[in-house]
Amino acid sequence: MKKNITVRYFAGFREHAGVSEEEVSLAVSNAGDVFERLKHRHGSEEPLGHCKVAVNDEMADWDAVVNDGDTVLLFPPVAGG
Amino acid sequence: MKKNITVRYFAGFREHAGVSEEEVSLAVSNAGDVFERLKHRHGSEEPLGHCKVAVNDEMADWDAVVNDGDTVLLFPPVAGG
Amino acid sequence: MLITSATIYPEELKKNLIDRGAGAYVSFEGWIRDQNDGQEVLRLEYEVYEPVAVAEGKKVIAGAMQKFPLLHVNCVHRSGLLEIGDCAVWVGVTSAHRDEAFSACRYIIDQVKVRLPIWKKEHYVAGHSDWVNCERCATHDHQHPQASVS
Amino acid sequence: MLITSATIYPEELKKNLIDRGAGAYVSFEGWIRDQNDGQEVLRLEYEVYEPVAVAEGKKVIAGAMQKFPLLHVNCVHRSGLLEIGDCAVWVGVTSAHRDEAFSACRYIIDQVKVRLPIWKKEHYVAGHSDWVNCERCATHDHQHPQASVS
Repeated sequence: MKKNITVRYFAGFREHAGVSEEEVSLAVSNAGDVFERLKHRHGSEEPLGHCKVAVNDEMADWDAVVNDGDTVLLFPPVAGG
Repeated sequence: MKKNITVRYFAGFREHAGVSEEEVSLAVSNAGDVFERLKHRHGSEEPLGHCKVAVNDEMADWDAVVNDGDTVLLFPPVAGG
Repeated sequence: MLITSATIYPEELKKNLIDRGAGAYVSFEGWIRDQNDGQEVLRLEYEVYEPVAVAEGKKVIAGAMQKFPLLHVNCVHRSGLLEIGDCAVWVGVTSAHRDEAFSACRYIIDQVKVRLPIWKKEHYVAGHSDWVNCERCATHDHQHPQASVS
Repeated sequence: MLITSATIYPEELKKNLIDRGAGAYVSFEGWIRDQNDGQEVLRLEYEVYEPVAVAEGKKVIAGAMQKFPLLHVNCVHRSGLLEIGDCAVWVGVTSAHRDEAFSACRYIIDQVKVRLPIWKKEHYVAGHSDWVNCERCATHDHQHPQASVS
């Protein structure tokens, strides 16, 4: 069953996707699935472990369940400071 | 053979001696001897290792030779910062 | 925890950490260097996702307050375009003794660098630019395929 | 290395450590606390033997520059009477990366505290005063015997 998800891309991911946010309809169960299914959008060849994800503005693990209507934020490797 | 030595006292040592500097004539060979011979002046019951000494404005070990005409600075345990 | 696009003034920020019981103040400032990984840097661009960066930063600070006996802590991180020499991040800590102030200040900047959703793009003197830490996720000649997701 | 009886202004001192290659600035400030060892402190008096304190301080800084890849370092220590909240000592370090800046700043303040001929006398709210670190060398009821050395 497909879920309607809002995906937000940041930094290099956004530049690759050419948009900062889009609505997608995907048959996924968790955040990691979203990342994998949208590789052609964010363009990342980084392993999942180097990247981070937030669901509805809360930092999450890659195996966090994604529900219909959720917003998934895909974060490339961070580099603050 | 006695040596003429200028001794300078600091902090608690000075307060105990009641003077910051005095000339003494002592039969001593090294800085540690000066410290021991002047216990009634600086009043310290601290072990030598807790205190420090300088000879002619150079930090020195307690076994540093003291010569006639030298100035010996007796430092109580330091507490900078 | 504060994210700001305005200049950071550590001396002003320090005032909020003052405490009669404080014997130690340790601060860290991250400045924009003129080079990185052998390349000459012209300027830097910080992208920050503020809602999560602030929330995570607050968690980092709360964690530090739990780990160490501190009096006051704060952290400010810049967003936007920064020039060489600009202060990108400031961490300030006060405590009774210096040991915990050093440990906590170090802990906070280390955590901030790996946990907050902040990215920096280095613009090089040679003309190109790169997202730091992300060699394999931002290609220079990337294309922008139209969304064809289903 | 500087010994001064005037107020320390870290923000001014920091300016001398600026460097285009600096990515990290770590500073330590020692502030006068309102208590020590369970006693309420009113104010503090620093006695410094300046010629040796400056010489030793310079050796500490030179040692730090040798141990760590630093860009700039400085240390200023107060002498004289200080009130609660006053800055008694400042150490500032810049380097390319933060690891060496933290390590060096810590190293310098640790060394300064044990190597420089500096003493502090705490004046307590209760009325008495004590040289810190020196329980057995400064008695409150000390007498001043006349010199009778031979």
